[in-house]
Amino acid sequence: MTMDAHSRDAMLPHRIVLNARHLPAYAYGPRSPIWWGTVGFAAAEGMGFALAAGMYFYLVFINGNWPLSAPPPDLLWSSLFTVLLLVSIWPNQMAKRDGEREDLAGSRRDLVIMSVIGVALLGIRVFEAGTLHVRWDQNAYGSVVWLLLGLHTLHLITDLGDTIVLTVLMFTRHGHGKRFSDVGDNAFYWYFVVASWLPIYVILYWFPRWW
Amino acid sequence: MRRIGPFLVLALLPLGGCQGWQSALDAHGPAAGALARMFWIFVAVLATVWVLTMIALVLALRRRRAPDADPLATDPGTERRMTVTISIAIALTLVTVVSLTGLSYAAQKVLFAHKDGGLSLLVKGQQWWWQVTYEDAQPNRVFTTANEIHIPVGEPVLIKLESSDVIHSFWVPSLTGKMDAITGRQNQIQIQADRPGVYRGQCAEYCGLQHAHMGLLVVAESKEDFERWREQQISSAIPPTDDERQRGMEIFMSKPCVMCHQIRGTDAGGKVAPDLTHVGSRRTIGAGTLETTRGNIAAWIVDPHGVKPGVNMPTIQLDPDEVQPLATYLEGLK
Amino acid sequence: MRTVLILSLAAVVLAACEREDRDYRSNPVTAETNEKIALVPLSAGPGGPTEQRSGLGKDYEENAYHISQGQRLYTWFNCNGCHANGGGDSGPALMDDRWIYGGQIENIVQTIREGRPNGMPSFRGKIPDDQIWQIAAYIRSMGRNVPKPAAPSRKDDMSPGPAEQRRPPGEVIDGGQIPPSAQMPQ
Amino acid sequence: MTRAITPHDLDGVPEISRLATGERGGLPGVQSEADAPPSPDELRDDQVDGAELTARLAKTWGTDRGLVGTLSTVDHKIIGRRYIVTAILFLFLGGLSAVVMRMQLAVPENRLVGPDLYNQLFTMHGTTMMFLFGVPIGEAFAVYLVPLMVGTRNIAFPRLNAYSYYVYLFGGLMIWVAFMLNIGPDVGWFAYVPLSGPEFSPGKRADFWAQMITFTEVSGIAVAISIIVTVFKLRAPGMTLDRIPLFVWAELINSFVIIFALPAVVTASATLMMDRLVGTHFFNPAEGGDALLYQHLFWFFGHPEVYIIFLPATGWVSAIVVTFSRRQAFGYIALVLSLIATGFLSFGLWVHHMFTTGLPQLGASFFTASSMLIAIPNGIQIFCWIATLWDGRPVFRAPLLFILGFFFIFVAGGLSGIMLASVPLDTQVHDTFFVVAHFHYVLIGGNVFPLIAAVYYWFPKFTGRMMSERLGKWHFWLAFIGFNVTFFPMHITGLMGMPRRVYTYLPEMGWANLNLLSSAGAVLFFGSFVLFLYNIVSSARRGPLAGPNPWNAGTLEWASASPPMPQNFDRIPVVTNREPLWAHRGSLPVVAGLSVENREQIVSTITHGRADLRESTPEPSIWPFMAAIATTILFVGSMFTPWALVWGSIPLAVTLMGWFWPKPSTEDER
Repeated sequence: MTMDAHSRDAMLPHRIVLNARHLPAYAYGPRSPIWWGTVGFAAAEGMGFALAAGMYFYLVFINGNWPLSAPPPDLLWSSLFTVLLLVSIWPNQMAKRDGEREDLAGSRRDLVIMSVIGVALLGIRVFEAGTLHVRWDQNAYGSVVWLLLGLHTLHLITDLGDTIVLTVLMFTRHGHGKRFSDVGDNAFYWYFVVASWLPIYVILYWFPRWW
Repeated sequence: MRRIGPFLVLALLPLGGCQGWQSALDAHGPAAGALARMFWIFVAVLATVWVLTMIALVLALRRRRAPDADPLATDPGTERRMTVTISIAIALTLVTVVSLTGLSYAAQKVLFAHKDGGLSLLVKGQQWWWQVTYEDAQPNRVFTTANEIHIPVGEPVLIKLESSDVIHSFWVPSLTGKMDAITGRQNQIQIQADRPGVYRGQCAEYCGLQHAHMGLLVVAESKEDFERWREQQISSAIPPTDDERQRGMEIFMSKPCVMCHQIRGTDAGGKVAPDLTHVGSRRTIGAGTLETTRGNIAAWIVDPHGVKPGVNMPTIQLDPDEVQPLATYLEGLK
Repeated sequence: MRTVLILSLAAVVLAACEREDRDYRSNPVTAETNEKIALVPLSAGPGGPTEQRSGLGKDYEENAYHISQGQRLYTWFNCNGCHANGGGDSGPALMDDRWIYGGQIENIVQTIREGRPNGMPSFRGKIPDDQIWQIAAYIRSMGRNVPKPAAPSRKDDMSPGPAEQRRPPGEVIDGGQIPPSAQMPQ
Repeated sequence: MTRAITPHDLDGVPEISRLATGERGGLPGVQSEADAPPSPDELRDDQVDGAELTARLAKTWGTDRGLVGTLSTVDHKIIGRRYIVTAILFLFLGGLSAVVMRMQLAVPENRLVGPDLYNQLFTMHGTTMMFLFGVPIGEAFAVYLVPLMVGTRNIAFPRLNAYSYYVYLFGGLMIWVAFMLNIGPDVGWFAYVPLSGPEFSPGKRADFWAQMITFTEVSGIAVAISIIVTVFKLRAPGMTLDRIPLFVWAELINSFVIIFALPAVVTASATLMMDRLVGTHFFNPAEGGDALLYQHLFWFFGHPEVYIIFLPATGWVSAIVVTFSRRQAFGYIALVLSLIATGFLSFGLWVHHMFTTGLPQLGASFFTASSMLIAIPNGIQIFCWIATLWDGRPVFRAPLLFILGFFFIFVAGGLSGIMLASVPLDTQVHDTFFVVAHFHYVLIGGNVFPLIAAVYYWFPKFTGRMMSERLGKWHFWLAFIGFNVTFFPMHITGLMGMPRRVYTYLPEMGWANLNLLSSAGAVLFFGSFVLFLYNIVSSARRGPLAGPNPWNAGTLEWASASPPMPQNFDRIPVVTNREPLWAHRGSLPVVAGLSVENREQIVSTITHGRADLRESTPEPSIWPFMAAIATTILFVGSMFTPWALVWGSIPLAVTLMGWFWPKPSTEDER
């Protein structure tokens, strides 16, 4: 085998062709690696939601009659949940905007509002779970209803935890610089929580009424 | 080519090596015959593709480019020739694949075409044996047996597959391909034998401890033989005539055997294990594991877990002098 | 410190081994076990002394495989004909804490083997001894008197309620009432 | 190091060009901290050079000694090395279990191991090879090599990457410890319900299997995301999409397949555990569930899984074929498009694992067509590689030998796969030893042979020493003959009616001779791995020194030292060609201006690879390790009680907070 002596024994000398000294230290949205990481996790989790929804319709198809020996779940709490979730888009958008403007006071206010909304949603979710009229161990319908609801609740809790930690951070001396980019990414993930709920809401609460 | 030599020798092995009573290539039914023919067509086509690819590889390795050539330099003429060659190869691959798909689809239509008439059986997979029920319009002509299916030659027989526990798969390679017996579902498959003979089958979906010993036999016989067999199976067990068998029957009735096994015409009415009404007429015991002889029956009763570890048949406490009459009695249940 | 660690690890190891063993070839296969404790009077009342045990009971009631086999046999031998899914019917309930003839596994084995007045037949000679132990172990699991990891999960069947594994751990109170349906003269 | 430039050489070097965006970090009209000029006190790599630069960067990017330092490391090379070593150890464990199985099957009615142990053995073999070796090995190589090949200093989310490794390690250890304690799963590597369900798998065996899935898939998805973001955002300036090395393309597509396939198996295993633990009825037909639903979920993952195992191998093959042909890859675009097509098509084939379940016939034949169609992109790849060899000047060293073994075996396996794609033929060979033979031809041919080639190829980079070529040739012939003697006869045993997963067979079945032959081959094959191990260990100690680029290859990892320094490159390279080291033989164009004292790396744009940001990447931290322990506690606990999800989340939350909490002086993320 022919091998160039210099390439085996020594590293190539450098020739500088670009100056990176004045590149910015961070940026927002798709320019930031974290944003892409969030998209990646949202894609994997979205796939999980899609598969759970797929299971739901597969079971509908297998069984024919639906829901199995239980009335459809009540609309009150779930609709309240949905409305509040939709309303939360507004403060969430504010948080994203204030984060991008690097407005500390604004970001703090928005994050506190988002934390409170998250806690309220979690509270409503508890009541919602009480009005399903079916237990997970009653039949396959109950199992898949609880699976979808549980899966979404898991994401709600995760993002709420993230929001609360970020809120606390913004009230400490760490509330500057790249943290603002994190506010934007947190807001972005919240959109995923909202967007994933809407089809689940329709599937769990309206589909059995139409079927 | 040096590398290919031993491989070719090995490749010739199957031509002579596939005779056997559970072989997919030793076809004895129309479906298995069609499948075997199709298999050989696929082998011929695909082996050609493989050989051509390897020839191309060997030729590629023998070519030499100039020793000092720049690895980044490419010759437009060579590039174009290679592009054209590869395009042709891909087009040929596509044609091959499409024709094989068409062939497969045609065979599928024939294979799964439902033929009317004939016998209808309910075969239920259980851990680790097969319960076989011969259906009939007259309820008193319905009977149940285990692990051995008799069919008349030349007639399609419908098999309805169910499972009472986990998923099993019904597979008698000499007659046709396999079909799963799935919990909570019923699948159907038709088998047909061209020639009289005994064809072995085996569970082909992993089903727990004794998946390896879950065999069954399909006995294809002439219409007359089959009808004779059926009449005999419908009848109740023949009461024992001699003393030893009488004693064997008494032992059977006084032991745990009756909790699980049924012998029609006696008090034994258990429904969870194979029906033993005509166990002596079956060629094997333990779901195709042992040949039905008096000695094997005795061995099986004395220590079932020695033969089929983990089987649901328990070890039963018997006095040494009880084994012989019991085995004799069971063997006599023709 | 290290010794403690190794010992506790070894304990975990052994416990796990026993719980998951698939001891399908019963041992001993020839001799019927004679548990001293099992010899309680064949009439209602508290069970006998519980000191003298061979330890065989533990092998069964802490082993997931045996309990699961017992669960199958319970249906196969039609125990549910009288005792339903443990809630009781013409026979007494098996999932509550009341045990007319004692609720230790040895008592239950004897009850199955010898039978009891007012309807419980004797299965001596009808069910091999190791299977009786398996059934008794399963019956112990109905009131969750066995370790949780060994208790059965739900069956692939119509669901009568939470499986044995999900029931709260039970107690055993000796003595209890024979259900009226079982009190007719036999 | 040759001194080529002097300090302050930056004068006159462009800041904005086709290589950089020159956009501000903050939004228009916003005074952003992102655009603050770098501190003048901070030493930058245009101010020092040569050995001093190397030493200073090594200190900044290095890993501390001691236990805490070892467990805190976020260096992708150290984590990648652990990943590779662990995956190969699992390969040996899986291989050992296979040898025991082959010994049991050597003669009919053998009593070496009983059915209970045998069932655990084949389950452990399949599970280990698929989940603890097959998926991780591709990602492990990516973790080590992708940052080097795209010319950056660390993987995108180094802490997440470290966490993923520990989660994978703990998951693998958990199931092997369980197996040693006789709680090994005995339900097969796809664990079909109802056999694996609550009624027919008493105890915790199946739960260990299902939870092992959760471990490996959480880690698999996290690594896949790290790799995708590394390829998208951390490429060296100038590395446009069409200059990405084929290996990196393969790992990128592979990561996408992982992200969309693994959730299916997690859903399957999670619902299985729910059925077993909290009494749900997903798979209980009596309460409206369905046993086939599980199979659909599993195989929706399970078929892409085959490509998750194969795609990284195509990367290895491409890299080695190019280097040892002394010619750039023929049909780069075609190869990349084939990878993408394979990735997409892999999601449309899953039903061909279920042809015997009685599905509607028309639907089944659709899957016949799609399964056969995947031969096209794979064919394109094979033909392009052969063309590269044709027009090149092949150098027959151990890596290339194993690649030739790959062609021989994998093409045969792929073609027997065409038989399995046909519904009628599949009814005869499904679940027999024919299938066992087929998928070992595909998986060992398609993954293990390229893997061994890759080890021989990159070993000098990993260790700085060459592997023994003589042993390598012995190794190859032993492996090649051992493999074919083991697996070729299985085609025939399968056609003769031998189902898979039987712990023994009757003497009168006539399978004894072929099985004995297979068993003998298995010993030979395993022996080749022992030789491999010996070669690795002895070469790592005494092998001849390699130098940075022993094979005279063209991609960027060979521009770093062997083994690479913690910072990978003293300055980030600038890429102008697909094979940068072949294009720049005299000197390497680089970027300057990054900090020497802080962990800065260049973030670039997705398509054009223009330098966009100089973002700092996380320092070492013990918290990912702690979080992995907390995760393990949560996962293991939740096999026994659902409440573990509640109490187990507390330590997990604490460790995650420790992980994400910024240090006073630096900015850390993920």
